[in-house]
Amino acid sequence: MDFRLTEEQQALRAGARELLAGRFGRERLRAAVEAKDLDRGLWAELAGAGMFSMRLAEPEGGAGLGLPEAVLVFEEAGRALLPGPLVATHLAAGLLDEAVVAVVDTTRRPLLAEHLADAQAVLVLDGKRVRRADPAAFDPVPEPCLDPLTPLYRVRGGPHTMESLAVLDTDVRTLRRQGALLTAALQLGIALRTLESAVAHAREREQFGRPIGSFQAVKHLCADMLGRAEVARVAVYAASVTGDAVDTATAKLLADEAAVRNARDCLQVHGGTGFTWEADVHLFLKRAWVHATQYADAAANEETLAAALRR
Amino acid sequence: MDFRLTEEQQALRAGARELLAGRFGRERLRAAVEAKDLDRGLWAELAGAGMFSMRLAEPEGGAGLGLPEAVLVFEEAGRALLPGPLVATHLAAGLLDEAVVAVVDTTRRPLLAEHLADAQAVLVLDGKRVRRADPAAFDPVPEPCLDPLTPLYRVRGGPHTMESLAVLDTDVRTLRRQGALLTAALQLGIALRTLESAVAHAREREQFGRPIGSFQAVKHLCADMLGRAEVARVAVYAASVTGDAVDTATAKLLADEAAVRNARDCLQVHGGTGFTWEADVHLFLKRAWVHATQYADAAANEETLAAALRR
Amino acid sequence: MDLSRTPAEEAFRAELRRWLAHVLPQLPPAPDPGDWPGRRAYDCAWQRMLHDAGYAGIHWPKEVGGRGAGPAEHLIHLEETEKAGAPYVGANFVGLLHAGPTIAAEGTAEQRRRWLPPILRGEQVWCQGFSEPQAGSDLASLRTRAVREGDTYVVTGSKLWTSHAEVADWCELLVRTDPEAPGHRGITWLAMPMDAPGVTVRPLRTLAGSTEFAQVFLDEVRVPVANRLGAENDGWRVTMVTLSFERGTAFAGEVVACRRTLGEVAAQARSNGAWDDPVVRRRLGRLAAEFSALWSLIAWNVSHAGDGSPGLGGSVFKLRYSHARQELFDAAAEVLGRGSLSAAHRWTHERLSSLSYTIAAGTSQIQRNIVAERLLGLPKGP
Amino acid sequence: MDLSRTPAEEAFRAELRRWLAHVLPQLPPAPDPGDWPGRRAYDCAWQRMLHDAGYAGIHWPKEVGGRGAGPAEHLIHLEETEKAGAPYVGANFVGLLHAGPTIAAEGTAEQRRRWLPPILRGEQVWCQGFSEPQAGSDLASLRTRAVREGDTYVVTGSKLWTSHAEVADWCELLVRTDPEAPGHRGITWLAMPMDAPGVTVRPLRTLAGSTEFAQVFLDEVRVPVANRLGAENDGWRVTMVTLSFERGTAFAGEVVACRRTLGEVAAQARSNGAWDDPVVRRRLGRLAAEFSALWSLIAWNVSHAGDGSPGLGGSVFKLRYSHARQELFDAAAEVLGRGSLSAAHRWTHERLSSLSYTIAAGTSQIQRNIVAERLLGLPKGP
Repeated sequence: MDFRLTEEQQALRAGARELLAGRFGRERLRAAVEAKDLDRGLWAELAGAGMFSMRLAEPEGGAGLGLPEAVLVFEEAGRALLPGPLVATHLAAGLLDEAVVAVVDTTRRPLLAEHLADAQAVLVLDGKRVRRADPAAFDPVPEPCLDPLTPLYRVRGGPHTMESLAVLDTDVRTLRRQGALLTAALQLGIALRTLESAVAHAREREQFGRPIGSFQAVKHLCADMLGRAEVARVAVYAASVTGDAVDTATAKLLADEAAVRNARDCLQVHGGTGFTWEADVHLFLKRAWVHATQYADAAANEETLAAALRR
Repeated sequence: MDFRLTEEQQALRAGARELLAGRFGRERLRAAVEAKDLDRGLWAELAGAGMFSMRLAEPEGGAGLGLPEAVLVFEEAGRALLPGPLVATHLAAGLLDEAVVAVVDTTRRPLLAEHLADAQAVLVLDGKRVRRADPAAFDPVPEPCLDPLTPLYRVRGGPHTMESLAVLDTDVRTLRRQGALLTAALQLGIALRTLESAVAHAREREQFGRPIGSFQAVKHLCADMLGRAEVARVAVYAASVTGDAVDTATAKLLADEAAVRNARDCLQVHGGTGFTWEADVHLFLKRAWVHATQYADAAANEETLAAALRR
Repeated sequence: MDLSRTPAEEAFRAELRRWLAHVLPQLPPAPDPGDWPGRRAYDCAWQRMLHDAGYAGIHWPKEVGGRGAGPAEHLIHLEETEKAGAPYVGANFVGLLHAGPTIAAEGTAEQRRRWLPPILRGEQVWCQGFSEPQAGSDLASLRTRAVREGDTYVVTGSKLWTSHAEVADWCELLVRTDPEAPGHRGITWLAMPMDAPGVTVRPLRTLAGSTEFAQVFLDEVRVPVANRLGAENDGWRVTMVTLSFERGTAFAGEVVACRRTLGEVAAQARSNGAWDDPVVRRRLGRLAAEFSALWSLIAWNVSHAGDGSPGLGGSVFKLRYSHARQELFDAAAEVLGRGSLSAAHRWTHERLSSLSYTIAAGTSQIQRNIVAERLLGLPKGP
Repeated sequence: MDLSRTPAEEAFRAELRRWLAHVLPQLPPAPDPGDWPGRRAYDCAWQRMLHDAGYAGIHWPKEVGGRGAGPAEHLIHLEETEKAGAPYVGANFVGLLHAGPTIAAEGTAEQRRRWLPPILRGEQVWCQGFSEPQAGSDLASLRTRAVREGDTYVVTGSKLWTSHAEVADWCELLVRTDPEAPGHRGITWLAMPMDAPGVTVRPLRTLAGSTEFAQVFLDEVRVPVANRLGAENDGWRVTMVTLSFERGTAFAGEVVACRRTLGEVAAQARSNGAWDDPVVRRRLGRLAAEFSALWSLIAWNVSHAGDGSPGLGGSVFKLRYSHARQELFDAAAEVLGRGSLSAAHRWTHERLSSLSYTIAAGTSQIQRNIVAERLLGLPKGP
């Protein structure tokens, strides 16, 4: 047992951070807020760098890496607030050939799906099977999303639509579990980034003649943010190593909470200056809210964990 | 509408406080912790002062006062941490002639009852009726209680025992509601007293060369304690005026929370010095825990409130 | 302790209800949220109707043009207008709830005559120039500077978070008149005409995507000394008289609205199945208790308003209310599930704008300091 | 990131399990909680068994008599002894987890030879004399004073919250040797024999009704200078080396125990019907996540122990763990309903004693300061 990142893992994470800092820095982020459309050039670069295929075996075009490595890359994507159907496209690697893939989860109501118009194919998840569909099959109608970086669609799809779709030869539970874990990794990145942002602001911003970070009220907000982020981090990393369903529920539950509450507290630390559209804080909070509803929400995770107690 | 206390109400509260300060000050409180038995001399004085009969009409030996006045007196009793079956004896006035009356609530499991050995009669509440019983009817077995000032008994009582008891001509829902409200008033007293205790300690105790009350962390604990106490206060007073079931659920819910959390935070403010048996803080916390289970707990109050939403 | 209504109070309520039922259908359609001139016209027309019916400045003293109603009528008015779906105070917020009461309390007879009647009649709109980029929670550190030249102040600086600045006639402005004096001292209250040369208004977009606020730039704006309220360098005290007062009842209508929203959230939960989950039910039940108690707290504060120490209970109210409001819209989001991601749902906009409640007009952290130091007497931090 | 066990680690576990299964049935019955000499004898006998089997000082370096095991074996040891229901470290807590490691890190070769082997063999029991009535969270303000006379310190003062003082042979004592020096400076670490003339121990009853702690009065107690660890006036640094380290793994066994308790609470809920309430179920599910993550955090901290900055993660751990432990016993009380009022239930005693976790060894408020200032680099308060 050695829970530390290996040198290769550290290098992978550093590489992902560097790539994203270069290709998706603050200016690109703000441009994406206005542009709406997926940046296909960037997407191709991410694909080229192995973001989606990394867990496939080398003969299949992948890098033969595991969930722990994927989690480190997705943590960086979360930290950079990278938009697009990252998790769905990653999950589809090896199943579908399309470059941009979205997910429709038919077990949830209202039936809403992210990124449909940008996707070339869709993974359709119900409780039992994974199917594939063309985005048009769902008759998608754009629904304004609270996160300006996540296009959302109201989709129609009764049992009739579903049963005509091609069933893919893969296990839906594994796919859902991995989707939840990678989403938790994105949330971990958000939790860490908003912590850093709050700390930086608290050091710089002066009120009452002192940096606000010297006040206990602000200090203690930041300390609790670190607690949430670190607990989420070890939970996400541990679940990536074990691949276990209960560990994944732990990871998603704690990472969702860390992302939402850290983004919330980051806004509180920023005060009025964080309340404008031009400040980035709100983008992190809104994305964290979106991710918290994906794959498994708090209620589902808590029930999974409860069911595992003294089974 | 004038929500202020009338002069008579202020005088009543001040009188109750004075009586209790004189007859049940700190020394008596600590003596009671060791003595266990009910102080019947004090009980007779309370009865003489009208604590139990105050809401009866004057011809019946009461003072013709209402629930608002009773609530003010019980707030003071809570503040003084006065022991004994205060609420039960008050509810029994006009129904039973005995001087010390306990309650057995048969709707709750495990079936535990407070103060049975000190009581001369028992009000038995189920979902539908109020009955009277002798304490011995329940075959009580002492159960050590976490609150050293609340003797507790495990009681036996199946349907057979119950049905043989005399039914009293009074409405069980009204009795339960008034029991919950008066218990909420006791909790309000605890919430206020623990706030005062925390503030006094925070002003006096020095650490790092300053009173600990000058640190924001301690200040903010105290500010939130005040918020809980004041919100509980208006809720309890409002329910005492309207007598409404939903208002009573509001009062009990908020007063329980204020008492338990304020006692908890009072302990935190006191730090190690509050953790000894000799400090009084723990007595307030333990009593607040006891009251929180009486008549209606948080789950019951929240469900009552939910059911009233857009009925 | 009396929460019942006297026959006179009930008569007041009945008359108000009749009047509302009569006039509300006559209102023009509400303007688009982005149409500032339209909003001003709408809000002022409503204020004029209130005025003509004798409901303007309901709790203001009669000698300054108000109705001089007691706390009971004041609360009934807030409750009934909200329940009837009457327009909000809107563009007249600052005039009616802050600048007006400040002028009533601290103005000369001449100043009261000049500024108060147009506020009550819905003829003049006020905005507030307090916050600055560098002075957020630390309002006393404001830098906008006024230099006296004869009977004029020359004002230069900028103000932030000013609502309705685009359509306001007047701005109640805090400026620094003594740059040497520390903190609260050296600040002066001025009434600045918004059409004075040198005033520039730039809209500010919030995280909710809307432009409720503006930044106001002041470049050598000339304000007559006659527009000063109170003495030079005494503006902090002048302002605080009303700042603490404001926090009592300014949110009463919102609490009524929150209770209505809570009922709607429960109805939504009943219709989409979320109600079957006790976690959801109990959360909504707890919120019902909180808003019910907040309403009682307003009644308590209003009843005690005449006892001196106005609005000290306001900090406690604001702390709890701002948190409860955020909780309400978080609970609404839980009930909506994935539907909470839609920006088209009106609860989403409310959820986002509610985020400002623990920040604006004194963060919750500042409120806790105020409560601890002023109400509980804990020693000031160093 | 590797959480799997190597064959060597699995062999270590299997051997430990075999040994535990063999020796635990041979243990005498556990003594009564109030029987201090009995507890000392029991805990020391267990320590001697660990020692003789090669499990004493599992992660201590070999050169000071430990086994020199790596983090994996260390965790396996904590996990398996807890799971097997082996005795707790008990009376040997301070010796094994604080005084011992401090001596190992800062003592001379002679001091290590003198004090460490008897700790590992369960022959000498240590207690800790740090807290004082006036120095709680502000440990640096301690007043117990030591005046040097030749090769002896003469110590006068009193210490609070000292566990096992009644049966300890040694006390690791912090004293003030320079009354002029401010705060952290001027403090010295001494090993004081508990049978020295002038030492008086008085038991302290906690709110849980038990006497786990004592007050220790020191009246001109003579302690040889040879018993000093590190330099005079350098005791603060000497102590902090281990204080921060302690917070990493000291609670590992407790986390295992909490997870077991959580399972028992769930079983209780299933048997009394509380399990049908999703509010209860989800609360327990959330606690399961928290304790699972805390276990991962220990594994993380242990894996990084060799990287320098020992135990900085310990403050984060302590903050979350102390809160989670209190939550666990609150949830247990909710499951028990009115049954939670019984003092006879063992969860009631645990609930009460868990209240000290957010206070002892640095309140949660102090821990947040440490996290914010030392880990996040926020500026110190004034």
